[in-house]
Amino acid sequence: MLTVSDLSVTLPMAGVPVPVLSGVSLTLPRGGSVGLVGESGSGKSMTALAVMGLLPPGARTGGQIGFDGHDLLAAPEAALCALRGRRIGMVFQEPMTALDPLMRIGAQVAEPLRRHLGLSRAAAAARAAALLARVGLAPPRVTPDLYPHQLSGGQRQRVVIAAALACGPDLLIADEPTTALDVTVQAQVLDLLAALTAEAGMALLLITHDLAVVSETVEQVLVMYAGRVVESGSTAAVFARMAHPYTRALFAASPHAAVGDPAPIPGVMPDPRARPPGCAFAPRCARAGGECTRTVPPLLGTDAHRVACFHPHAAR
Amino acid sequence: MTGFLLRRLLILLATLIAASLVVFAVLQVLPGDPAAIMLGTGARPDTVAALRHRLGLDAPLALRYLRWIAGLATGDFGISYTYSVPVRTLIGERVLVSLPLAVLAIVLSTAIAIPVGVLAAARRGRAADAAMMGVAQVGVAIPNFWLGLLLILLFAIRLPWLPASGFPGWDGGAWPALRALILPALALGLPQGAILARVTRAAVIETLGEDFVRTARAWGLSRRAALWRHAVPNALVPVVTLIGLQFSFLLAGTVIVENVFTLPGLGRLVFQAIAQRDLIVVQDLVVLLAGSVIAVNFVVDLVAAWLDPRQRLAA
Amino acid sequence: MKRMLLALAAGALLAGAGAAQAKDTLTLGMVLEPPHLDPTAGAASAIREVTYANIYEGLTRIDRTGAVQPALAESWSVSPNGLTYSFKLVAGVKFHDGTPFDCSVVQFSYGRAMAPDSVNAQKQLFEPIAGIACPDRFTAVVTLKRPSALFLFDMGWGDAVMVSPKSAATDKTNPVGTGPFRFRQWVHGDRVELERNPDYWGSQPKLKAVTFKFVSDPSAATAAVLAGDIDAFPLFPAPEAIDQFRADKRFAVHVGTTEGKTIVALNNARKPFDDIRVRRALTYAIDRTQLIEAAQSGFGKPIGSHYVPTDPGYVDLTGTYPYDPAKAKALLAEAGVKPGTEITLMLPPPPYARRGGEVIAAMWEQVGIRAKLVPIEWAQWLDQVFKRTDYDATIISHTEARDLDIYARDKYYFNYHSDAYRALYQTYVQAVDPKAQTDLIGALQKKLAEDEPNVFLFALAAVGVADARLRGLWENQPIPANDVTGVSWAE
Amino acid sequence: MKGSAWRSPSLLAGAAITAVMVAVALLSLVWTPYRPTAMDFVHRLAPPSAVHPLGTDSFGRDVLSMIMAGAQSSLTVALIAVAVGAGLGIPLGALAAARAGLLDDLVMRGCDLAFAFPALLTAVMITALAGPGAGNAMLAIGIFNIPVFARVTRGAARGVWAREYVLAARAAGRGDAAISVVHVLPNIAAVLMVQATIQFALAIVADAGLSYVGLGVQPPQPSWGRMLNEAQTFIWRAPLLAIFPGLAIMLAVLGLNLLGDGLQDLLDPRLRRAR
Amino acid sequence: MTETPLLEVTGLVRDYILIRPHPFAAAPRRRVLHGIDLLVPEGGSLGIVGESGSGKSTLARTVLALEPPQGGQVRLAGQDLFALGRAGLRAARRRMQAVFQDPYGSLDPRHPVGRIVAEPIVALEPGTGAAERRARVAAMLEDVGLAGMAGKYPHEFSGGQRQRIAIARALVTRPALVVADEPVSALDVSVQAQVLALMRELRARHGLAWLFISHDLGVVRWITARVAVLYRGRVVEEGPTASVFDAPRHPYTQALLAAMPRIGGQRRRAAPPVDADPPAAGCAYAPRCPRAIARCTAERPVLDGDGSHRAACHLA
Repeated sequence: MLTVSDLSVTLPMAGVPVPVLSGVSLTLPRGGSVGLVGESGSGKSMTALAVMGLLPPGARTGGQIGFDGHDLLAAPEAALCALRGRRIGMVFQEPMTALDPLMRIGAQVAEPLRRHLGLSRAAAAARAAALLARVGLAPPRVTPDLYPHQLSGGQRQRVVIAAALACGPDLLIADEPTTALDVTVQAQVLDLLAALTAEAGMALLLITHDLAVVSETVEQVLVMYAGRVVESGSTAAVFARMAHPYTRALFAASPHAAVGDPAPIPGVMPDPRARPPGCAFAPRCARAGGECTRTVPPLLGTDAHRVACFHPHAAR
Repeated sequence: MTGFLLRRLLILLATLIAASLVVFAVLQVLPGDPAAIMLGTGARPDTVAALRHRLGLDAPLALRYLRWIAGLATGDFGISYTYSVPVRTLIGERVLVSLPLAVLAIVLSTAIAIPVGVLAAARRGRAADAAMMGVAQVGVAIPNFWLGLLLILLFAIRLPWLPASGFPGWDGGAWPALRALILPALALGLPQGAILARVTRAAVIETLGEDFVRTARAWGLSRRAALWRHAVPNALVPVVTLIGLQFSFLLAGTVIVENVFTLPGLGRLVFQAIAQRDLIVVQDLVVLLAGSVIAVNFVVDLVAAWLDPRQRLAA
Repeated sequence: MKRMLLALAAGALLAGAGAAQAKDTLTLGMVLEPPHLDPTAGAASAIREVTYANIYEGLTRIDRTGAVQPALAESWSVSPNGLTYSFKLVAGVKFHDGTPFDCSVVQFSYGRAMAPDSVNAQKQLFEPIAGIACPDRFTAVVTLKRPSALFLFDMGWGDAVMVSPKSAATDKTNPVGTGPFRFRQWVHGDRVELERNPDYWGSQPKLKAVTFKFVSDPSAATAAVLAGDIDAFPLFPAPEAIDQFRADKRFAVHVGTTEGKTIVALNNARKPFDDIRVRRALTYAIDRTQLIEAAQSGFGKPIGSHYVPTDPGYVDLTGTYPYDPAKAKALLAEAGVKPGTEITLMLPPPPYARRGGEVIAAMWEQVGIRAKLVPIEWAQWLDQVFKRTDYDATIISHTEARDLDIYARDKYYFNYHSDAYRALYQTYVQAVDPKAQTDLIGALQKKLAEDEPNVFLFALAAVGVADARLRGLWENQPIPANDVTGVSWAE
Repeated sequence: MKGSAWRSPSLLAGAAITAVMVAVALLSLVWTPYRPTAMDFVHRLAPPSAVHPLGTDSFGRDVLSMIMAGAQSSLTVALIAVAVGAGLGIPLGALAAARAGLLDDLVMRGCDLAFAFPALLTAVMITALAGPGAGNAMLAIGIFNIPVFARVTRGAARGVWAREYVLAARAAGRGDAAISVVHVLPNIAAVLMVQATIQFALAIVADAGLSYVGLGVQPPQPSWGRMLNEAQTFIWRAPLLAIFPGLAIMLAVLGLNLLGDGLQDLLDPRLRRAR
Repeated sequence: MTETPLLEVTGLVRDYILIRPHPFAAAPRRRVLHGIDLLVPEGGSLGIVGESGSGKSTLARTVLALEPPQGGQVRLAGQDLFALGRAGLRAARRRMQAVFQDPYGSLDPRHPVGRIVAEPIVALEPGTGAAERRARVAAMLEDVGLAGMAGKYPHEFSGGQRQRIAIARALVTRPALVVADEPVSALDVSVQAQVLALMRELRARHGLAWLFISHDLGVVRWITARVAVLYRGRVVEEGPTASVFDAPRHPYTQALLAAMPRIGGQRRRAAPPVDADPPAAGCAYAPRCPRAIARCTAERPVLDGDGSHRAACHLA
């Protein structure tokens, strides 16, 4: 249903175009789920914004984003508006700022309903109340006429989810939906997302920096580093092998890894304005050889598991 | 909300009292004896003393202050030293010039500034934005009294369409009176409007960058719909607050512009009263003007609270 | 499209200007608004400019030439010793409030002005009065303590008008007199409206109503007259705009005289003004013609003493100290005043002072005197200069008529003390013979010119602009007044 | 970021205009085409010509020379007024920010009170009280600048006080005064500089306004506001007299505003203009 | 444990004063810390874990004597910090330093690194000469792996490097205790591990004691010997880290651990969201607790258990 092929994005920084995404491809079948994992600057959020057609002004794109036969990159703005909120829903990272502070939450959930489904005010309000109840925001504690600032972060994120799911989209993009939340709330929200997508047969594109979150939630995973996909495949396959040194290092550094002390990755992610010519991870990689610093390794393998590395790890 | 109102009202009252004290204290230091001024050059000391007594100017300071405040509280503003009429009457007459002028100027500046600011923000970085903001930048730099002079030159002298100065009064019908207020209102309103347009633009640009606008776009709202439904209402909160703050500038501007156009408004009354040492009128007027600034900002706070639920409930 | 809109807008705007009709009303412009409308309780000229002869009348009145005429006293006789004045009062006169006018009103009005708690600004006018008797209802006999040459003139002043005992207390806001016009309304800050008094005892005025409109701003005054909002502006504040009216057939320009003796008043008690050489030098340094040109657009007549050319007994003394910077410098050097000496020149608000001050400062600078200009509001002027005599020099126009007495007072803000002048003035006041009076007036002027206590500059001109069809306006201002009883519109 | 190229011209133009104004003001101290106070009764109200590039006024004074001298007095008054406002307002605001609570309340209520009085009215009262003149105009405008600076300083300083590096400095044992000087003021200097530029521009307008009503710099010292006032009476005969001084005011203010905008974008694009 | 502990917190109570609802009301207070007792021995380490709103940052600030408590004591090496005069407090601060969360906000952007690191010396050891100061700063920077960077400004560093600078600043007066408030929360996983490794190394090298505050259980687990779990201003469980993590006794701790995402593992389903106020008496966690009994809402449990591992739960 969603096919991203060879997507590239450049953004102007201080007037100079800087590549933030290169050659990103992914396929998401109807009802499937894909996780994008990476640290800040890896380009995972930019991928989501490209799919939504909400890239910052001045962004230039290459490649294709196919959604149900439309090329989203070539689609006119009006067509994108008709898709957004109707067939593609999106949930953002910061629940504290993602809602209009001047609008009642019921009205905000009702807004996509009125816009896309042409519901009357009353009908939209009723639907919104039902949606809010579905995400666990039911009276008497939470009523649709509350304002966002009267809710906690977790509650707000549930409002955002209710609005994103209001029109029953085919695809939900969740960009770090739980990062700003407490652990217990995080778990609730992830459970809710999983339940809702399963219920409606919705496809999920989940973006996160947390390996643990993807490993629990999605079927497919893409590990991104410095604007490129370095490893992809089914969650089980990727976690079983962790072929790319970066994936493995990320795992070793994670505080949620099941065992062992944290193993730091030396160095920092390269500045997008000055990326090394070869593999972007090479400067931090213990296995890097001469070709790594000269040539960008291609993403090779089968649909079940691909890796972009000249010296991949064997199975764990 | 009631707590919010009550607190704001108390602050308002305290500020008013403080303002009246400041005004009274300052005016006691002003040189010039109203009685001597009323009587002129030929007056003899005993005559002046007689008048001073009649005006109650020989009473102790504290007593005079209390008398004055008690009067204000009961709507008795005292009797003008120079005109010998109740100050309330005097102010009542002048308010009919100044208030319409101020309202006209605010309406004018807001009506121009908000659309221009929003439009410029929506097209930021493009030629239309640059043109509008260029004009606004110049508008901000033009002092209102000079703009008044230029308007007189253009629309009263070169093209004799509108009166250069003076005010026919409302008795002769609304139109002649309004005609006399058009140029002064332009002189007052345009520079204010330029400032407001710039602030509106900045506020809208800021809200356009907020997450919730992106959220709204993700719901399928077009750029335009997200602008008007989400960015503009949120930008209005600081803009409304600014309109309140500008009111004080506007009143000060009224004082000077009324002089340019010789309108018989409160501004000219202030000047006249200061010149004639009509202390009671000065006292009343300054407290009235300061009071109206305080009151307007109170109202603006309420409007902002009405616009923004956070302010309503947090307070 | 845009052009059409503009044209429409212009049409709409112009439609506001009404069409002319046969007029029996007059709108008269004045610079200053009166503080109130009781001429017996305030010094402001503006009070008289509205009320004199229009609302209020006295026993005598002063006409457009400055001569004394009968008013509420239809005739009078003076005892040979000059101490007893018998006035025959007009019978059947009623105040606007219905109170009949008779001798008791004379007693009331003068008594009120003379009382200890009186707030009459010209109390000294009544000072010679010893008593007022009423032998019958329409005869008033006033006895004086000593002869007063100006008594009949003085009783023609606005301060000596008759007020109704019933309404005297409220005259400030609701003036009640015996005159041909009565008060209708006062829009403060804008205008005072009078209407014809149908019960007037004398001949009815031609005008049905008069509006006095107050416009202090010179450019606003110009605009208002040009627009026809004001029919006549007798003391027009913008002499610089006069050329424009002269060129326009719709308007008539009158240049008359006033009693305004414009002077640089010097504080004779302060150094260096106590030195007659300095006072003379300061006079030599001023080119009166250029001053009048630059400050008053050429309107005004030079004077050489505290007396205006239009008053009886005037002597031209303008040649006493002709413009001579060299001589001024020499005199200053002689008096030991060093070049660069700074003196403070206080400037009250009228243009003659503010603009004149700048010109005088420029002229004095040529002879090495640096004038520090201090603009000052009337209130402060009265307090600081007039009352407390705390000043070096100031520019001021004395508009009181024939006020040579101020130089003979014990305490006056010039601090001029000359026993010779006082003696001369006493002789003048007590002189009864008109010829002797005239001679003495000349002598007083000469004495002042010789001592030059102040720098005498020029007589203010009464520059008036009026609709060319207006008849009967006063051209001169012998006293501050806008007597419109004789005004009419030409057909 | 797009727009940085389009932003810099405002900084350049602002700096250029302001530099020219300052240069003219300084030049007028040593040279003007004519003595600005010299009257020439023969050539009154002369139109612009080679001899008098901007013509002469009603006393025959050279308008160009007067405008040059006016620049000097206008800039001086504005500079000192802003210095007075900043000199008293910044410490007050910094103190209020450092010591939240009663002191903060007092300072801010005081500011509210001051803001209740229309600035020009305050200035009129002060000059009427103390007598017209440049010194009192500076004082009057300066007094109104105090609460402006106090408020802006407090607002910005409160932002800095909430930063973790202040917390770190406190944990490192720094006292309030030291933190104010070492951390807070340097970090709000940009905001204050921008505000000072804006206030400078406002002070020029205020000075012109006061002069226009006769309460500013006194004659014979030329000032732009008084030139406009005098021109108004001659507006029928010599309308140009009402143009040039106004243009001078507008240019000066425009230059400073552009400079302020440019500085603001340069120093912190996210700063909001406080007016 | 007969010797005086390095840090001893007893009965610490902290109230925030809120805005009056109307001008004549008494200002309402919200109790953020309800009597906290903590001990950190010389060279020991204690982790404080809690979700947002649990009062952990307030605890840090109060322990650092940046905010006065309404009740209770903070003793550093036996000295009550709030009973000390200015000079005494200054002396005490040399033994206790802090590291804060935000690597971008905790360094003054206008100061070069050398000046930032020297600040505690300048403030606390005013007698120190410039040369000695420079030498100590240089040594400290070398310690954290930033040798020779004293002249650079904070914006020239990455997030992880900045946090190293903050650590250098904290250690430059050779304190006995470092209070670290969420020191790695804002960092990317790979960098987080670097900083944590550095902290462990420095702790060993300098014999430091740490009070380590974090919302992230995984992080605390690596760095501290003991851990205290904070819930709504109260310590609900306290004990050796391994013991608390492996055998949590309080239901809240159990829920926290269950909610933690695990790579490869399967997360336990989160408890359904509960939006209820805690009871006035009784356990604050009772409304959310799946095992709550009647006693839980009536009687407040006290911290109890065997000597080293205690929990505040009636059911523990």
